[in-house]
Amino acid sequence: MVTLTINGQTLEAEEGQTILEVARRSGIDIPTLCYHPVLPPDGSCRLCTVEILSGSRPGLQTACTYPVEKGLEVQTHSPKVIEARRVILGLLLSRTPNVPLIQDMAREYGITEPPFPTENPEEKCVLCGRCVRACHEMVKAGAINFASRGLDRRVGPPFMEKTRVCIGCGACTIVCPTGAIEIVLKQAAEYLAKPLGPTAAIYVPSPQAIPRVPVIDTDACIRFRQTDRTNGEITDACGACAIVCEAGAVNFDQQDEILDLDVGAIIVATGFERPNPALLPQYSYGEHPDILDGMEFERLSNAAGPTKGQILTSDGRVPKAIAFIHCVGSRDEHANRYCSRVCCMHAMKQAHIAKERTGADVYELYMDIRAFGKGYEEFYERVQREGVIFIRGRGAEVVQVGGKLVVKAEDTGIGRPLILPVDMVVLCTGMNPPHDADKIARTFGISRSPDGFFMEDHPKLRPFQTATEGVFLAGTCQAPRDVPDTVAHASAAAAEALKLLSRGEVVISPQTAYIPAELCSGCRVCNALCPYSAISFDEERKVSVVNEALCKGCGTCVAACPSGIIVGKHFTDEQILVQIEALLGTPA
Amino acid sequence: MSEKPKLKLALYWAASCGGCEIAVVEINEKILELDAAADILFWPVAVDTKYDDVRRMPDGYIDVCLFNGAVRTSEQEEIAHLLRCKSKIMVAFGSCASEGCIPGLANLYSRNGIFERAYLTTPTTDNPEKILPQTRTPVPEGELVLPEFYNTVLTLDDVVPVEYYVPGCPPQPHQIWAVIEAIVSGNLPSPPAVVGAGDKTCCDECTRKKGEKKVKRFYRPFEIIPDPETCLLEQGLICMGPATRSGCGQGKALCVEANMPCRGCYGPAPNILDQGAKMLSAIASVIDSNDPEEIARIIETIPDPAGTFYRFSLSKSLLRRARV
Amino acid sequence: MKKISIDPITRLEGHGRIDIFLNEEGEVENVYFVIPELRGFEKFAEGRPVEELIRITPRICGVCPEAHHMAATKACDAVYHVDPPPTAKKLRELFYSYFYCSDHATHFYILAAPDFVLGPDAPVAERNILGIIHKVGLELGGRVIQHLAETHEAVATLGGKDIHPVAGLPGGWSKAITEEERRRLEEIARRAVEFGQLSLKLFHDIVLGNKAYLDMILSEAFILPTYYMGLVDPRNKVNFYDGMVRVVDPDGNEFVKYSPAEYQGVVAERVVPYSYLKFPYLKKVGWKGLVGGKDSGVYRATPLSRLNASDGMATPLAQEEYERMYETLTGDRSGRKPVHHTLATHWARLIEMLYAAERALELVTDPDITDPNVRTIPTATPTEGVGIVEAPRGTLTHHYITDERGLVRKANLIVGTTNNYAPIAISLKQAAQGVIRKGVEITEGILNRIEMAFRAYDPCFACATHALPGRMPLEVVVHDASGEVVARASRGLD
Amino acid sequence: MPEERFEPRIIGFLCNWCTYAAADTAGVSRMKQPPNVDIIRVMCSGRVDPTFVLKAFREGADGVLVAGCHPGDCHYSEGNYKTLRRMTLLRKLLEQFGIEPERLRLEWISSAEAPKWAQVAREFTEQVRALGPLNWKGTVLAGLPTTAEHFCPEVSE
Repeated sequence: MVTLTINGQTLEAEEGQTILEVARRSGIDIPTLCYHPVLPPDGSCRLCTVEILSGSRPGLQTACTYPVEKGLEVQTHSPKVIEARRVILGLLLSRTPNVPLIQDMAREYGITEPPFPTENPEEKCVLCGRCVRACHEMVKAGAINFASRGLDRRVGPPFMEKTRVCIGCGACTIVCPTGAIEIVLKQAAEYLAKPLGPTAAIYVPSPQAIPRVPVIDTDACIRFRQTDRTNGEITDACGACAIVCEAGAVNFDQQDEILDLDVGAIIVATGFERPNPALLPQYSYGEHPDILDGMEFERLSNAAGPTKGQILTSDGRVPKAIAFIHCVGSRDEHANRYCSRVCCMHAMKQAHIAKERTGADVYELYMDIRAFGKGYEEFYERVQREGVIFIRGRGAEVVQVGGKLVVKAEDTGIGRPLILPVDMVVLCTGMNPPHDADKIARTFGISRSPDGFFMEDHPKLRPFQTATEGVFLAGTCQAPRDVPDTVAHASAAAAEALKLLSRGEVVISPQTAYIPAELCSGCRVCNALCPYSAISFDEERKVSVVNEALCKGCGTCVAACPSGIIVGKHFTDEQILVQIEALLGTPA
Repeated sequence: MSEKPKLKLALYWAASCGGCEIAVVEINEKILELDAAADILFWPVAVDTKYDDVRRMPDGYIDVCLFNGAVRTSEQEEIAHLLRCKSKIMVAFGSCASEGCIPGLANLYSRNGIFERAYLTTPTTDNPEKILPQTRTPVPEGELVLPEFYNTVLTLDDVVPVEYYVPGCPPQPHQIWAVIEAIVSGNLPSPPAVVGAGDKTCCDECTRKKGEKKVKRFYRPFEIIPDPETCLLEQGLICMGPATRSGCGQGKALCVEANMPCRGCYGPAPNILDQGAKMLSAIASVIDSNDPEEIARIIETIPDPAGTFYRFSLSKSLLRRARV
Repeated sequence: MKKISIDPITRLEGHGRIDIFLNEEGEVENVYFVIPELRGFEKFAEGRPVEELIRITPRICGVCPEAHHMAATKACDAVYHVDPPPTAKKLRELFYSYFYCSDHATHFYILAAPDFVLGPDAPVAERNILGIIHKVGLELGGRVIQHLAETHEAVATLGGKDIHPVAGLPGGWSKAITEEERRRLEEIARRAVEFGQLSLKLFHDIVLGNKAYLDMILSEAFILPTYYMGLVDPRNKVNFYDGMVRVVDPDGNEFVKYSPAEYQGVVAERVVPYSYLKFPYLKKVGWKGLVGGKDSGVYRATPLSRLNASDGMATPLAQEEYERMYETLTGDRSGRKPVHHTLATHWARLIEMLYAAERALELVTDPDITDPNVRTIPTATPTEGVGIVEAPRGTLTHHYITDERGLVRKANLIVGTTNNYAPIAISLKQAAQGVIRKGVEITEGILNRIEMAFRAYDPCFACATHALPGRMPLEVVVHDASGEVVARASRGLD
Repeated sequence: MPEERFEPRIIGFLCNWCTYAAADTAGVSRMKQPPNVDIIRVMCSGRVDPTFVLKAFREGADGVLVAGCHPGDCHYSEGNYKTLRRMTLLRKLLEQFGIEPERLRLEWISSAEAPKWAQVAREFTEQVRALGPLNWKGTVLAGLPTTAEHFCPEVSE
């Protein structure tokens, strides 16, 4: 701890802090330009000049670079200081007469006109060097630097030409105080243009995310991109988020982990997958930014979304007409034959929101409305009352006419084709089983029904149990269902799992294999055959032994036993042989 | 034993190689005990007795008839019937009488095929007029006859009821003696039953170290020099031991002791219906692959399933013979 | 007219039948020797992996399975073009020598001896091994049984099993022997040599010492000049396991000497409709029917034939006895060969037994015999091979043709007894003509004399027909001119 | 009188979890399938002992169908692979016995594939019909004694 006084005020500071930091912390204003909290101080713009009354280096010094010392006495607004700043701001204003930030700062010091002749009125760069430091110190790309001297001094890539060294991270544009740098890299531009996607390389997945912690998009994050493109040579690029995070919660070293857990029951809740509407070309998804799917509309209408919940078209207008097309990819022989069960209701909810917030004409193009849940039918009626227009007839096609969207459909009510010009189209896509469901099924030894979702043991009586003991299904991995149904289904699965665990014992099927020890010759043919390692070899008695608790009764060992002594309970050789005789004994 | 009337014994062979008789002779010095304990009424191999004597015996006069050899001709079938009716107890003695043994392999072919090979197409055959043996042949002096040669090799119990079976090719002398003692002392189990053999499989007697079995390819006996301590099957040699009844060795499996895989001469293990099918199942099960192509490749290394898995038991197998 | 052969009861009368037809004068018009069995091994060998025939073909005959085992093993060496390590060959021959010791003893003591020791006219009930034991006394009987037991033990030690051995493999022998086993085997070999000498002494005392028998041996009825076949080593000495096959004509001159692969050029087999067995003969001479002599292709392959076809025995004691036999039978010291006395076959058999014992002793005391290297892994593509050994009952030929995977496409087998089918038939006719005369009552003894001619060959029709059954009991049926059966005798043979 | 059409007898060994369920569904959904296939249910195709197949042929089956879950989908994770190995080897054996390997068919039919089951049943029936009768008992074993009778041959002196 050292004690110093600023403007006569005695302050405590820590070794190594700068005068600027201490002053800012105590609410004492010192103007800065080239200073940036995540960049090393440079003192190049000299705007933070203060007067040192007593200290190791008396006189005018830059506060951003001057470390505190015992008994230091500082004046931040002494006449000398004011005079110095006026000179600096005068020069800056003369260089960049039309940059609002500079104009404002100058005005504070009573300068309204550039005191010196201006070379180039369009100049925006004040040569503060923040961008250069960002590119070097943070991004560690070293793509830009100062070139030339004196009046010709400027910032840019070598020879002012495109450079591969630049990774288009955009860090320079972020740190530039005067907006002097523009990103022209295509990919970056797209990245920034994406309306509904994440807005930074580090973000909270969704406003309702639990736990509510940000994640780093390693494809966008400067640090990870640098690590990748330099094959791990540069691993400490940027880290700005870590510098500003006072909790020190940012951890770049987190890795995917594979954990081995011994469990007594497994609940498979691997959920569903969003269908890709682009696979149904008639809806032109992906060809126009205002053709959304349900999820995207959800994001758009979300208060925490990019538009703060305002429903706007991609060019920022309030839509005058919105069409919701039901059953996209569901109840469709070219996609999924099944009904996804949730779309009708979420379409109506979204229509309700759209109507409420935009007052636009909202159309629902449906085949049948399936409002089967508690209060659903009532909600259906309410939305109708609110003036949402329900047209019975599948949305056949979405086309662009002169940049405007047109939905073609048939109104089966009046039996006429229909053409709706709209500003926004929402495709009510349903639910697909995960594309890798087969892998999951194999992992847990469960099977899948024709629709691709996991198969329950019995459609009515064992709707969340599977054929594999101790493995249960919860939610949309078994079939499309909405939230309440999912909660019910999952709770039941959880309860069943708990039942299994609390009982501490399992009921096994009676079809197990049994080896009469007195007959076994110990050839060990069966040993390696059991997928459940239920067969062990008793070295003492030289016989193979079946652990009936592990045995699932497939009978593979029974069929393999060369001495024919393994008994497959309830499927014995005798039982099967007499079946054969009986079947073939009777005349055809 | 001398008090009670001496046991009346008969031995006969049908379609057999004679090994069973030699095996009986190999009880060596015990042959004298046998002589003391039993009157051998009929044993064409070693004792002079005329068929007439047998023919004149009252039915059931013989206490025990040890009948070896399969039934391949009309003549053998008739002898079987005669001895059956003269004997209280009929014993299928040896692999041929019990399961058809190696002669049963002929069931993979037809009588015609055998005749053609034997009398027409063997390289040294001299048969310009394409003569085949006939059941009746007129000669200047009269007529000569041959018994009918069946198309299929039958086992004894195919043609007459049998009380006991003594497996083995041949039955091992120590087992033969055990059976004779059982007969003499009247300690036979209730028929029908297998006597003179173990009630497990060869693996039970085999002294080799056995582990889990996973086979990547099978070898023929001359292709490798097997480790003398380890189970032959684990080394890729097809060994019939696991599906074969124990009893050949006294505490060791004879062939395996000589580093050669078992071929199954003691017949099907006690609890199985079809020795070949069971061994096939076991062999296939230990193939170490799940890939159809590789499985097919591995199975290519088993050149002769029928002749290997049914080496001794074809006549008693489920299919009994091939369709030709 | 009642036909013997179709009456189911009389058909029970046996597996081999001699039909003797008499003419009006009551003299022998013709004799037929019928083998009612067939085995078909040649057929069901097809499709089998060729090396399995080493374990399959022994089931042709349980009396001499070792012979088939060995012939098959050698044929497989040839099929795979592989040469076994020296020790493997020695083990094979050692194994084979012990087998000869037991097989020849079995025949002499259990089958032949009753005729000589007890006499052809002894009561039927006693004419068997037990009878012998009663006659010669338990002491000798015990020696016989011990000899058989020990030689079987030796065969089992070397071959894995004694009946139907398993140790043969293309390129070697599955099992080396330990020093401990060797010591036991040497002991057995030494006793076998003594037993061989003992047996010859017995033969001299009881048979040659008995004028009646000697006359029978020398009598016309039992003399048949034919060609003779036998396996010989490079020095033309008798060898059972390996060498060239040598055939001499009735005058004792070498007719042909061939290697196994050449057998097809030498031997052919004639098919007749009344028997399941074929008649082999010498191709170059040709088939002249059932007659002996230089112009007929009929040859014999018996112990006597082997001696006739050779220039002597490879071991000292056997060589001594060999010279003695020819001196005795030809009446001069020149050792003139061959001799045609069928019954001398028994003598020759005992000489061979002694040789086998001596040979076993040589091999079992060979320093390399316990060498563990007994396998050569075949690498060549299998094709075709012939294996020839001397089975006790004659030259044994196995011939296999395989595909490139070593599965048998064709097999041909010419086995010991088959070689002698024709000569046996001839000998029987001779004997019949010799003993059956008009007005002479046909007694069991008379018929037995006919069988003695037959028995000299130690025929094993299990082998001969590669058919089963093994031992063949013989039935002699005498028909008069009208076809009526005037006499019948039957007995089991081994 | 017109030649009667040959109706093959086929035994099907079906695994409980996949093919049996499929066949069940096929029945419930009234799918068209021939009556020639008689079904025997086993818990897993791995339970099918080659003995059963041979027994079926011996007792008169003209064809045998073994069906289970798709590879990798076995309810018991690996049983069907054992079946694959066994049936491959068994086909080779059948050939040696003069039985066309096509008479033994192995199929993977999941519980979801009821239509496939019906189709396989139809196909296989036609395939076996084309192969013609096997009728092992009636042809190959015809005339062979099955149960030994005890009688004494009449003795003539």
